[in-house]
Formats: sequence, C-alpha cells, structure tokens
Amino acid sequence: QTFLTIGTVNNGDMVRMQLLAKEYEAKHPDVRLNWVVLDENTLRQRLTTDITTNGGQFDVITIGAYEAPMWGRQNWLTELKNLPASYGVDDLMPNVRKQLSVDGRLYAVPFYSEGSITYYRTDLFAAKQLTMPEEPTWEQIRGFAEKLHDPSRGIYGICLRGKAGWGENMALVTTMVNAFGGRWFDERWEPEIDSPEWHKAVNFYVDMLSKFGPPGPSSNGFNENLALFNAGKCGMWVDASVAGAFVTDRTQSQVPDKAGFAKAPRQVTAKGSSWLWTWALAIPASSRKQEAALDFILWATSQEYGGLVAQRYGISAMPPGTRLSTYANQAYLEATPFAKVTQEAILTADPTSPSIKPVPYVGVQFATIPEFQAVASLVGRQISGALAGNTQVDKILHTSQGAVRRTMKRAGYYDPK
Amino acid sequence: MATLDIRSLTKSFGDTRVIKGVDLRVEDHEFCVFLGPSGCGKSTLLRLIAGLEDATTGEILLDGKPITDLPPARRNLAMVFQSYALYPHMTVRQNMSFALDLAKVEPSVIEEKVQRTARILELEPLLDRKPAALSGGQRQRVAIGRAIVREPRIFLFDEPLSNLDASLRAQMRLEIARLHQEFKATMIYVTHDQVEAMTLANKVVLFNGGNIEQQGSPQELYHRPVNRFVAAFLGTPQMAFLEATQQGNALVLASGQSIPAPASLPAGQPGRRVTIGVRPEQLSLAPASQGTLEGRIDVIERLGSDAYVYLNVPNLGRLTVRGPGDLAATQGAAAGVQLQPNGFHVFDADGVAIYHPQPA
Amino acid sequence: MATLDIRSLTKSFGDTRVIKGVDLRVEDHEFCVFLGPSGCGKSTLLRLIAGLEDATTGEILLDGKPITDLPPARRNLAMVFQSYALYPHMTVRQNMSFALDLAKVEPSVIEEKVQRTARILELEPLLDRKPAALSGGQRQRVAIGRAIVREPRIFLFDEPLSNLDASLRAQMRLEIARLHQEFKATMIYVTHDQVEAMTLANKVVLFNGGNIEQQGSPQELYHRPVNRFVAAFLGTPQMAFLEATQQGNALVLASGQSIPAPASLPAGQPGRRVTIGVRPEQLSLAPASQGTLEGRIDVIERLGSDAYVYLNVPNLGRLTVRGPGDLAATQGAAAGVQLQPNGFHVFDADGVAIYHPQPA
Amino acid sequence: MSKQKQRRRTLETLRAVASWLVALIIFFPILWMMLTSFKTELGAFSMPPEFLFTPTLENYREIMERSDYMHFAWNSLLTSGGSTILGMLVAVPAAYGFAFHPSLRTRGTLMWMLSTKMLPGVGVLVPIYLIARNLGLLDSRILLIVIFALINLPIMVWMIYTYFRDIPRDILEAARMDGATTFQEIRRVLLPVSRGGLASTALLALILSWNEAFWSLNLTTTNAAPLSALVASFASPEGLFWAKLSAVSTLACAPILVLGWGSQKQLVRGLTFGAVK
Amino acid sequence: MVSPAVLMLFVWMIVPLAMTVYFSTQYYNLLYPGKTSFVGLENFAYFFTYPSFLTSVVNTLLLVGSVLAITVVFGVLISVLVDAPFRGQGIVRMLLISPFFIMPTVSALVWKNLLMNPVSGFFAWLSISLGMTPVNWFSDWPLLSIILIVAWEWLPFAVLIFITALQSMNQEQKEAAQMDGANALAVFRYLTLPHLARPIAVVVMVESIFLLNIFAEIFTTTSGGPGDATTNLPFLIFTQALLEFDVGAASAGGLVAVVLANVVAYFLIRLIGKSLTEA
Ligand SMILES: Nc1ncnc2c1ncn2[C@@H]1O[C@H](COP(=O)(O)OP(=O)(O)OP(=O)(O)O)[C@@H](O)[C@H]1O
Ligand SMILES: Nc1ncnc2c1ncn2[C@@H]1O[C@H](COP(=O)(O)OP(=O)(O)OP(=O)(O)O)[C@@H](O)[C@H]1O
Ligand SMILES: [Mg+2]
Ligand SMILES: [Mg+2]
Repeated sequence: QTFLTIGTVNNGDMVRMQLLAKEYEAKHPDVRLNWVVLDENTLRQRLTTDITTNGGQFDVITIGAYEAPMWGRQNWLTELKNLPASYGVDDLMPNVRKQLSVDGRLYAVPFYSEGSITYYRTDLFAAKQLTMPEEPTWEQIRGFAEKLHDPSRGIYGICLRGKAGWGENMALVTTMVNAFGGRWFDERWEPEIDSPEWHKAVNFYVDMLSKFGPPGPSSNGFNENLALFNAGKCGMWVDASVAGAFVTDRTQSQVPDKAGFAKAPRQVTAKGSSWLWTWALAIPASSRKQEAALDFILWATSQEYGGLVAQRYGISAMPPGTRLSTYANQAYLEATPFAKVTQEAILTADPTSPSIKPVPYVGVQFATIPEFQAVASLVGRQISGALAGNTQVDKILHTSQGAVRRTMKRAGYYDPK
Repeated sequence: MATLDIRSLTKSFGDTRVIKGVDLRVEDHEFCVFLGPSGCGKSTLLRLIAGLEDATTGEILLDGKPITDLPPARRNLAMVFQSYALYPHMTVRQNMSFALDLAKVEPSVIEEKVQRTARILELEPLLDRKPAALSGGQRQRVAIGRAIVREPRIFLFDEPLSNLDASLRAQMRLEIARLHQEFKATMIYVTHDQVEAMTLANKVVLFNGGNIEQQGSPQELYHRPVNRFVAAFLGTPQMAFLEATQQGNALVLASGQSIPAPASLPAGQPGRRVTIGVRPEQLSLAPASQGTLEGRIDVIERLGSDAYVYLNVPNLGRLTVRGPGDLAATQGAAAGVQLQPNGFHVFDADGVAIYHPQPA
Repeated sequence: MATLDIRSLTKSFGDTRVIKGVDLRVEDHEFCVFLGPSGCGKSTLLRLIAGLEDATTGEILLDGKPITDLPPARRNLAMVFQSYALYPHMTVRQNMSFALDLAKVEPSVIEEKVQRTARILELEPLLDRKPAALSGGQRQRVAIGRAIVREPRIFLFDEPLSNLDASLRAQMRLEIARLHQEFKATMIYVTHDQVEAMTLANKVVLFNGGNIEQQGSPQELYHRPVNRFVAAFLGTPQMAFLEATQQGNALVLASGQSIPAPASLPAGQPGRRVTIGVRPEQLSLAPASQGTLEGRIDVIERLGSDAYVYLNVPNLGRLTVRGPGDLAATQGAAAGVQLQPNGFHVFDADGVAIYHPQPA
Repeated sequence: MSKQKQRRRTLETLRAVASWLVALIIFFPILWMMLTSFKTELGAFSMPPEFLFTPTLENYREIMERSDYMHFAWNSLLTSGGSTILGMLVAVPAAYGFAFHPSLRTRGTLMWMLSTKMLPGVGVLVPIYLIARNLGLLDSRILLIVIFALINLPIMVWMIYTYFRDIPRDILEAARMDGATTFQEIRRVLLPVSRGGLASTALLALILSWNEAFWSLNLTTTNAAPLSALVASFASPEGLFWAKLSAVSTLACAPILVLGWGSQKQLVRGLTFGAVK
Repeated sequence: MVSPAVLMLFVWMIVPLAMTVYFSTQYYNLLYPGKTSFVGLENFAYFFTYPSFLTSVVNTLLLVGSVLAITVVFGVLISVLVDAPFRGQGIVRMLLISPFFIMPTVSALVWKNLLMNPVSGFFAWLSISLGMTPVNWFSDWPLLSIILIVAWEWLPFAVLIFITALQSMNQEQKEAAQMDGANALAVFRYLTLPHLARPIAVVVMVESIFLLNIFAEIFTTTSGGPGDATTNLPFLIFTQALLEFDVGAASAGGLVAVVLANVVAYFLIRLIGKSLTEA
C-alpha cells in the first residue's frame, strides 16, 4: 500500500478532483489518497512551512503560479521530465507552461488556469439600454456602474475585490495598475508604488468602488463577490474566469441565464490588464513516494481526467484554461459561453511582460520573488484601509512605498553583498 | 419604644407548617427571649417579624398598626444575625453607618451616632478595621452596634452568641443585659441556650414544634413549668423523672418505695399514674441505705464549685444529685438519695404539671 | 498502653518561640488535659507529640524510646481533630477502616474491629453514610471511632467538642469519660473549656504563653492554684481579687476594712502588699451594713438553680457572690458581703499563692 | 394576596422573561448556524432570510462524502482527551508542590507560568515545527497531545493549585496520622476530595484543546487532524458555501457542546479559580 | 521542597522560550535557506520599526480592554439576572454558556458570514426591517466587529464564574442590608459588586491571557484590515512568520508580545491586588 498525502485547496474544481479520485483509487488498488483540503491562504502557509523546513509531510501539493518557479529554483520541487507522450505536454497552454517552469524546466503540471474577465448582467444592461463592448475600458465600466447602481433595489453597479491580500485585492489592483501603465518595480528593483500611475489607478479604484460598489467592499474577496453576483446584486464584476462556471450554475446562481462576459477592462493599455493564474500540482523533493505521486498528478491533469469530468458533471465543468485541446473541442465551446473570453484572456496574459514599461520580474498580477507575498499583503491592507475610508489613498501609497522598500532592503536587493 | 402583637400567625414552607398559629404580645421595653429546641421555628418567627419571610396567615402589629405586608426596610426593626452578617468589604464604621447612609441622614449626625455607639461598645479603636480583622467577640459587638445606631423600634437577635466560646459568651451576655438596661429598648432574642434565656429575659417564650409551650418570667418557667417538656428543657443537668402511682396520700415509686404526697396535690382517681420530677439541687446524697432512694454511683463530675453525682436507681432510672465541690463520694459505691418532702414536681399521665413545690 | 515523656521541648515558628521548654510526663492510662487560653501553644504541643510539627529542640519519648524524629505514621498515635477532619469522600465505615487498610490488616479483622467500635459508639446504623450526611455530634463520634479502631498507644484530642452546641457538648463529655474508663487508654486532651478539663482529667496541665503554669489533679488546681493566673483561669464566675496589705495579724483591704489573717499565713515584712482571692461560693450575701464588706448590687443573674450577684464595692472593685436560685436580692440595692474567716486565697505581690483555705 | 406579594410576583415574571430573552440573544448565532446547516446554499444566502424552509440533509451528506467525519472526530477525542490526561498528570503533582510546600518563589513561579501562556503561537511555530520534524512527530497525535497539554498547563496548574489550597490541611494530616505515605495521601485522600475541582479543570482543558485550531492545523496533515482542521477545509472555498460551512461547524462543535451542556452543573460549581470560598 | 513535577514543568515551559530567544538573534528566513546568520538585535529593531507596530500595540490593548469591559459588565449583569431561581433556569444557563464551546474559527465564520454580512447577513435584514441602512461591520467598524465577536465568545466564561461566585454569596448579608433599608439596587451596589471583586479579578486575569493572543478571529474575518485597523500584535507576528517567513523577526515579535503581556499583567496585578494567589 502506498499512501499519498495530497495538500490541496478547497476550490470547486479541486473538490471535484477529490471526489473523482475514487476512480483513480479503484484503478490503483495499491494507492490510497489522503486529502488535506484547506483554504488558499492557510494551505499556502502550511505548504511553505513544510517545504522550507523539509518536513516531508506531503507527496502531492497544489501550488499556484507564484510558488512553482520559486520553489523549483530552490530545488524544493521535483522537476517533471520525461513525461509520457500520452500526457501531451505540448497540449498545455504556452503561457501557463511558462508560468510553471524555470529556464524551460517544468516543475508543476497545471490543473486549471484562469484569467480575469468582466461579468455583467445582460438583463440590467438591456433594461438601461446599455451595451457592453467586447474590450471595455475602466472609464466605460465606471460609466455603466454609475447607471446601474441602485442600492434601494439591492443592485450595486460594480463588485470588485476589496479584501486585503496579495491574492485578493492586489491581484485586481495590480491588473488595474498595469492597465493604467504602472508597474511594481523598476529595473533596479526600486518600488514604484508612489508613482502617478499607481495614484491614478488606486484612486480610480477606491472612488468607483466606494461610490457604486456594494456596502463594505473592503471585506469582499472572490467568494463574497461571487455570492453577491449569484444573488443577483452586482451589475458588473471583474474577476477570475473560473467564476463563469459558477454564475451559470443553476444550483447556486439566481441569475444563470443573465450573465454576460467580456474581457477584463483596459485603460491606457491592455497589457497586463487581465491576470493569469494557474493552480498546479507538484511533487515536493522531500516526498519519498515520487513515482506514485507523479503517476497521480499526471492522471489528475490529463485529458482523460477532463473527459471524466465532462462525463460526470457536464462538459462545461472541464478544468479550464490548461489545454489547447479543450478549446478545440466544439462541444465545450458551445456549452460554455465564457470559454472564448477565458481562452483569450489566458493567451494574451504574458507573465514575462506584464507592463508597458520594462520590469525585472515575472508574473502579471504578482512578481515571483519571495518578498512579493509580504509586500503585496502590506500594500493590500493599506489599500483596503483606504477603501474603508480610514485613510487617504495618496498617503497610504506613500507609506507603502517606504515599507516595501524597507522589506526589499532587508532582503538584500540593494546591498552590494 | 414599641409593643408588638402577633395574632394567629402561621407560616408554611410548601406543605410543612412551621409556625402553627402563634399569639404573642411583647410589651414596650420588654426583653423577650424565644427559647426552644432546634428546628422548632424560633428563627422563622423572628424572620416573620422582621419581614424577611411572608406570613401565610395571621397578623403582626407594631404599636397597634399592622405591618404584616410591609417590606423589611419599612418596619424600622433591626436584626442581629447569628452569623453577624457584617458587610465584609466595609470598615466597622461603614458597617455601622450603612443604614443611616441609605436613609440619607446628615453625615455629621451619622458620625456622631456612630461615635457614640462605638464608645458604648468600646469599638472606637476598631472603627477603621474590616470585619475580617476582628475577633469573634468584636464582630459580635459590631453587629450589635449596627443595630443600635439605627435606633430601631425593636431589636431582634437570632442566637447572637452561639458562635462565641464559653468565656466570651458569658461576657457578651452581661454586655447585652447592660445594653437593655441602658436603652430600655424592646428586644426579642432567639436562643436555645437556657442560661442566656434565664439571665437575660423579662419574658421567656418556650417553643416546641411551632407552638408556644409556655410563656412567662424565667423564674416562673423554671419553678412552675406547665408540663414535662418545659420542665425537662430548663435546668442542667436535667430534672430527673421518676414514674410513680398516686395511692391516697402516698406516691408509690416504680421501685417500690412510697413517699408522702404533698398535701395540695389534687387527688385524682386512685392508682393513677404520675411522674415525679426532681432537679439535682432538690436532692442530696445520704449514706447508703439511709436515703429515700437507694442507688449506685455511676459518674461523679467535679466542677470545682459543685459536684454532680449521677446515680442509677434500680427500676427507676438515672438520678442526678448536686453537691458541694468537695463532696465525698466514690464512683461505683452504693449511696442513698434524700428526697425532700414536697420538694418535687408532679406531672399527670399527659405530662401536664399538677403540683409544684412551694417556695420556702 | 503507654507513657509519654517530654524533655525540654521547644518549638519556634521562624523567630517566634511558641513552646518555651516544656517538661512533662504523662502516665500510662492517664487522662491528661492541656488547658490554657487561646494561643498559648496547646495545639502546637499536641502536634509536636503527634509528629505533625518538628521539634526545635528537646526530646519526646514514648515508653522510654525517643520518637522525636519519627514521622507521624510510625508513632502509632491517634488524633481527633477539632474540625474532625473526616475524609469527606469516604463512608463512615471507610473512614474508620482507612488506617487499618493502609496497614494491610486482614479485611475480616478490620471488619470486626470496625463493627465493635461502631457498636460502642452507637454508629452502627450510620456506617454507610458519608460525613456530610451526619450531624455534628455524629461526626464527632466517627472521629473518635476512627481513633479507637486503630488501638493507638495514645489518643490525642484537640478541642474535640468545641464545635458542638452546649447540650451535645455535655453529652459527648460524658461519652469520652466513659470511653476512657472502658479502654483505660492514655489520653491527651486539649481544651480551653475548664468544665471539660475539670470533669475529664486525671491530670490538668495549665499552659500560659508556651510555659506550664501548673500541673496536677483538677481539684488541686481548683483548690490550691499556685498563682493568680491559675486561680483566675479556673472557676466561673471568676474568683474576685481584692487588694490588701498584711499588717501583723490582720489583712487591711484597700477599702479600709480589716479582716483577721489566717493563722498559717506566712508573716512576711510588715505592710507588704498581698491580694486576696475569693470564689463566688466562698462568699454569701448579708443584709446591708451587716457584712464584712459593703457594696451595691450591680447585676443579678438567676440561673434557676443558682443566682449570681455581681456587686461593686467602693475602692475594691467587683465581687461575685453565689446564692440559691431563689435568693432574695434587688438590683441597685446596697448589700453586705460575708467573707468566711480563712475562706480565701492569698497571693503575694508577684501573684504567687501563699495561702489556701483548708478543706473543711 | 397582598400587594407586596403581587408586586414581587410581577417582578419575578419580568425577570424570568428578561433572562430568557438575553439567553436567546446570546444563543442566537449558534441557533442560526444550526438552522442554516439545514438550508440549501441558495436558501442560506437568500434575503430576507428564510425562517420557514424545508430542511435538507444535503449539506451533511456532502460533507460525509468528502471527508471521513468519524476519523476527524476520533482524532479530536484522542488528542483533547489525551492532552487532558497528560496535563492532569503533570499539573496535579506540580500544584501539590505549590500548594503544600510553598516557598517564597511560589507566587512568582505561578505568575511566570501564566505569562508564558501569552507567547503567541505563530511566534514559535517554526521552532516547534523543526523540533517535531526532527523527532519524526509531525502529523502524529502524540505531538498534538503534548502541545495541547503544554498550552493548557499553566491554567491547569493554577486552577488545581487554588483548589488544593482550599482543602483543609487537617484532612491530610489525619491521613498522615493514619499511616499514609505521601503518595497514598495524594491518591487516597487529596485527589478524591478535590474531585470536583479536578473534574472542572479537566473539562476546561478538554474544551480548550477541542477548540484549538492553530496547532492542530499547522502540525497535522491527515493522520492526526482533528475537527478544527476539518472546519478549515470548508472555510471560504470558491462558490456558495454558507450552508455547508454551517453544517460542518455544527458537526465540529456538537460533541463538545453536548458535553458542555451535560456538565453545566459541574462547570457552574467548579470554575472558581479560587475566587469563591 | 519543590516537587520534581514543578521542576519538570519549568523545563517544559522554558524550552520553547529559549528557542525563541535564540531565533530572535538570527537572520533566519525560511525562503532563503542558506542565508541564516547572527544579527544581534537587528530583528528587534526591524520589528519595532514595522509601520504597523504601534497601531498593533494600540489595537491589542484596545481589544483586550474593550472585551474585558464588555464581558465583565455584561457578565455581572447577566449573572445577577439569572441568579434567582425561575422557570427554565437550567436551560437559560445552558444557552448562556454555549458560545464558550464553539471553536473560535467557527464563531468568526458564523458572525462574519451569517450575521454581520452587510448584504445578506441577519443583522442587515434586521436593519432593513427596521428601516435603517445595514451597517458595514467589517469595513466601517472593523475593530468593533472583532470586539463584538470575541466578547460574545468570552462572555459565557465570565457568566460562568460570576454565577459560581453568586451562589456562594451570603444570604444573611443581603437580608441584613434589606433590614437596613437597602433596595435591590443598593444591595447590588454595596454587596453584590464588592462580593464579585475577586471573581472579577480572576476573569480579568484569565481572559487577558487569552485575549492578548486573539488571532483566529482576526485571521478569519478581516485579516488585520482594512488597513491596520484590526492588526494586533499576534497578527503582526503572523505576518512576519507566515507571510514573510521571517522567523527571526517573528521570534523577536513573540518576545515583544511576552513582554507586553507581562507589562499588562503587572498593571493588572497592581490593579486587582493580591487576590489571585492569596487566600
Ligand atoms: N426556607 C425554608 N424552607 C423550608 N423549610 C424551612 C425553611 N426555613 C426553615 N425551614 C424549616 O422550618 C423549621 C423551623 O426552622 P427554624 O430555622 O425556624 O428553626 P429554629 O428554631 O431557628 O432552629 P435552630 O435552633 O436550629 O436555629 C425547620 O424544620 C426547618 O427545616
Ligand atoms: N504554623 C505556624 N506558623 C507560625 N505561627 C504559628 C503556627 N502555628 C501556630 N502558631 C502560633 O503559635 C501560637 C500557639 O498556637 P497554638 O495553635 O498552639 O495555640 P492554642 O493554644 O492551640 O490556641 P487555641 O486555643 O486558639 O487553639 C500562636 O500564637 C500561633 O499564632
Ligand atoms: Mg434558628
Ligand atoms: Mg488550638
């Protein structure tokens, strides 16, 4: 008997995998799967602690595009090479594959990927005789939001992430900064938080969300917004493309037929205006069950697995954003109204070139350096504070600039040593 | 300061009747002691008077005005509890002034009253201490002081001395007697210690099972108990009871001896069963086979000033004889007991007293 | 069962000396009572004997063998605590058999001993109850039973009756006396109640401030106290002390009267100050201006069998006179006091007794 | 009957009503959570809230399907029970030392112990993780038992100390006179006599361990994971989740809630911390 | 004689503390395995100059202070309210102490999602029904929200202890006060409150220990935000330890927390006297 301990995040797709893995166990009677399902933040802390201390608690881990290359570079992950031909490595979306590799060496296989897109309520737009362009700008979004906003009827013009967190509000804010032409760091790792682009973008964000957003936006993350949208309370919502499956799901959405999809808003540029995120499976170098683990993660990310999902839960439930073949599948495209937008978002989000200005880092809505989590969390908290009306945007950006520089300095970015 | 009338008062807790219809009058300036065995309802009656319990039926009148329905705060009575119930976090001064404070009396007046009371009770040096830092006797005095300061219409005491040791008890007893004289206050005092009752009371009310057995002056209860219960309850060591039958002019004891019946003893039908009651001081020891009764000495208790001799008389039971402290007697020896003519009580078969010795 | 010798025993807590060098012998079968005011070290001495405290210096010998350093468990003494210290979680039976259990005595033997002890103490119906379900007197008996079952070499009692009410106390006192006779055991009994001391003891040891003031039979201490402290401590109401000077054959009281000095009173230098001690029973009341002394009646306490008259004699202080229960006297009236010739104690200026009345 | 009695009765009624009201308000969040656990996800989110609805067991079914509830519950039971026992084993002798052989430093030591309890867990996570890894104890119940016991020890020692201090010394001395050794004195007299206090201490420790979430989450994966880890796996996933979250919370809290209700009397009597005589 | 158990306890408690002290002098970041080195007091300097440091200390104290105030005041009132017997007293007590048995994470989740959610929470519905605008708890009153949740969790503890204490209150003292003319309010003010002084001290002490360490509730609801509004010391340390994985700074922070706790304890002990360890 081989016991595989799998650390994973409690997303809908992952939960589905957990349920379907019973089939895998049936086919591999010598393998038993133990699941550690946690919410994203907790999981990340848990995995980081374990992998950095060489704890050896996990055989398969679910990590994001942020960790994969960093941990791969530290050799905390097993490089995935000599994958069987049947797996079809080349079928993986190129941008996604790029995210999970270091210098061409693959360290994790993608389970699903997402870009960010704009959701809107077709019925409300129709009622106000508005039309959503395919590639809206933030300015336009603001205009729509103003018209749709009607709190007395429980309709809020726009829902956006406001909850602090580098994977929460900062994912969105970073794409907005990108769209407004800004970046996190200049080529010499000097932070640019205090730059005009940041000021413009963040002021715009705070202003729009406070005026036309739901009450208390600073505590809304992906889940809260999804709940709001599903309850029919949001006129528009800019967020991860995976939500498409949820907002069209009759068992949880009150507006399954009234959702429209467009690209994530652009502003001065489209570059970096849509994020790219991948949940991927990897094998810690400390695992002593490498082979079994590899076999499992290949199964879980294979086309065959996609087929299984399609068969069990309907074709539109297939893991999105990872394989080109999925988007070549006509049946999938037909069943899934948001497929095309998703595909485009992923194809255009280039992690190596997220801003119109040059950057020293990789990643659209994040930078793959260990400090990013810390600094983005810090800035995120400041921005959510500004959103809650506690402080002025300009002031907090200035403070953040100093704090970020301080952390970068401690980590040795400006030291000659 | 006040008279108290209690009329057909009863009190039940659930189904148990604890006070079974009490009628009582406490006169102005009287020191009235409620005496009785444990559980007879003394405390309950006192608490009814205080207003801490609601009467089931009946009436309580203070100076002729009904107070049965008044809350305790409005009866203007003061109570000294067995446990003292001092307020532990307040100083002696605060304990004593609490009631006046609540009544919003002028601070200067309060101060003066507290000072005066403290002087009377010799509490002056203790005024700023907390109860925890006081000895038992001192706490006792504070509890009394707390009552005095209020100048209540009646003082109620619930076994105020029972937590003190013997010598302190004797001392505080005198103190309370003195206070009564000084204040001429009406006082109601619960105890089951007969020494307290005898020494303090103008009137003793002896309870038994929720009823009054007898009330009157201490001397009256001691010398003229209305029944066996009262006779047995008062006096230590207890009165001895000897079974006898009345045969004409003689009383024939269960042990066979016959003694002359007192002249004033009601005749009754011949051969009726009576009980003779004799107190230890009414008996004296005689050389063996020279007494009215003959027995064997069981135990001798020598208290210095007195000695009590416990004898066993065949077929009659135990007798106690009091003698002087240096009485000559040997444990285990045979001895006679001298019974004075007419120097005893007689009770009928129901325990009701039918004869008392006449005072000399 | 055992004799106990204590030699120059001292005990200090930190810097305070509590036992200041005690020498004492307790004979086999003796009932030895430690008497003394509160805080004089009675309990401490008892606990030293028990082994619950370590002696500072000195020796304790049991049947001649030193036990000073033995732990309590190995001294084979039994102690009855003031608080009884029953094990609340055990039944009466288990309380009594605990020591034997620990000693791994045969269960059948234990059972038999417990049964026998329970019979003696009338505890049989209570054997399966827990202490919480017992009355004070019953708990007391269990505590004694627990000691008896062990058949210890010496019984130690620390104020075993002080938590009982008066009547129970009297009853248990007799019980303990009976037990002592029955078992002929060596017993050491701490109390500050002189009635207990007088009635129970073969030998009374009177402590004061960590020292022994006097030891001897109760009668000896009562009738021949070696000093004022002992004289004042024993007897209720207290002995009265009258200041006087010895002038040849006469004792001149502070109030001016003069009484003949007893013939056997040591002469001493003329005019030396002495104190005359008289107990209430050595005095009697006389009509006003016909007594040895003249005073005013302060308080009369009538106890039924006796009456105590408290008088104030100008320049002399307070006197107490005992009379019969029906004594004729009025509070506040002037009265004379009859002092019997030679019927008093005399103490010198240091309080040491120099004369005692001769027994009649 | 009398006016006074009538007034008193009215006051009593008012008081009872107020008490019930307060209790219901305090209890409401739990009640609401339990109700929500029987709603559909849509129902759980609907506005105005559903007060009358057809209860569904769907949430519970799904939780059972996704995870082995009994496994987590068993771990919770073992770890909190084990840590309570271990804690008591250490705390009782320590408290005995403090209470019956006090020194000048007793009070200081007690206070110091309490203050170590204020070291935030996150601050020492990494050191503890390293120790556990080196000992090979990660994801083991033993580790959780030890950690929980360690966390609760200061409070346990203090509580037991206060109980011991209130036990009349006479009783122990009586046992000594009866020939008991120190061990017998503790086992046969001290422990049974302070049973009530020990029981409340154990209960408190049990509750605290059961509800501990930080260490149980960070030091376990699957073998030793208790219910608090199960809750974490249902906390804030993507999609609608309130009904399922309520269901899993209800499942996680129910055992200890039932235990707490059952031992209410003991808790009300025993949680004195020496503050009550 | 100090029993060996005390010694063992001592060792047991000192090990984690010693390790923390050691790590607090190291530059030790989990993400940079190779760079560990001795840095003296730099970690402390870094921690102290953290922009949120002062805010977090203030928040910690605010949180502890308010929760203490709420639980003590309402605990006293509630326990006095339910002290006298009435129909269903047992059930009422059971309901009252229930929150104590709920996991902190669960309470936080329930309050956040089911009650305080400004759109579909129960409170929002209440406000709307009463014709008011729903309160945005976590954005407009973040610290207050946390305080409410934590107070709800700890109120039962205070109630438990106060109920216990009230049971031991001397009935005769109350009666004496009644005879002295005291009404219910005066009895409460002059007898009940002073009687509860010691239990209050205990509640303050025990709760402080736990409240200084509040973490799960913040992590689950606001993640320390918005801004620094709900960042307390443990949460700040958390950001060091589990966001930056800076073990050195986190250890330093841990020690700072212990020091702060001791300062608080010192003042508490000054305030509530010796009643905790003395009879
Ligand atoms: N609140 C109560 N509820 C039920 N029964 C009570 C209550 N108070 C007293 N009793 C019962 O009423 C009877 C009389 O009690 P009370 O306290 O008046 O006796 P007592 O004469 O004062 O006795 P003691 O000398 O022991 O104080 C007892 O049998 C007692 O059990
Ligand atoms: N453990 C102790 N530490 C310090 N002092 C003590 C201790 N035990 C007793 N003492 C002191 O020793 C003295 C004698 O105490 P002991 O208990 O022997 O008196 P006692 O004669 O038994 O008094 P009582 O009649 O009140 O019981 C007292 O002053 C007491 O305060
Ligand atoms: Mg009574
Ligand atoms: Mg003593």
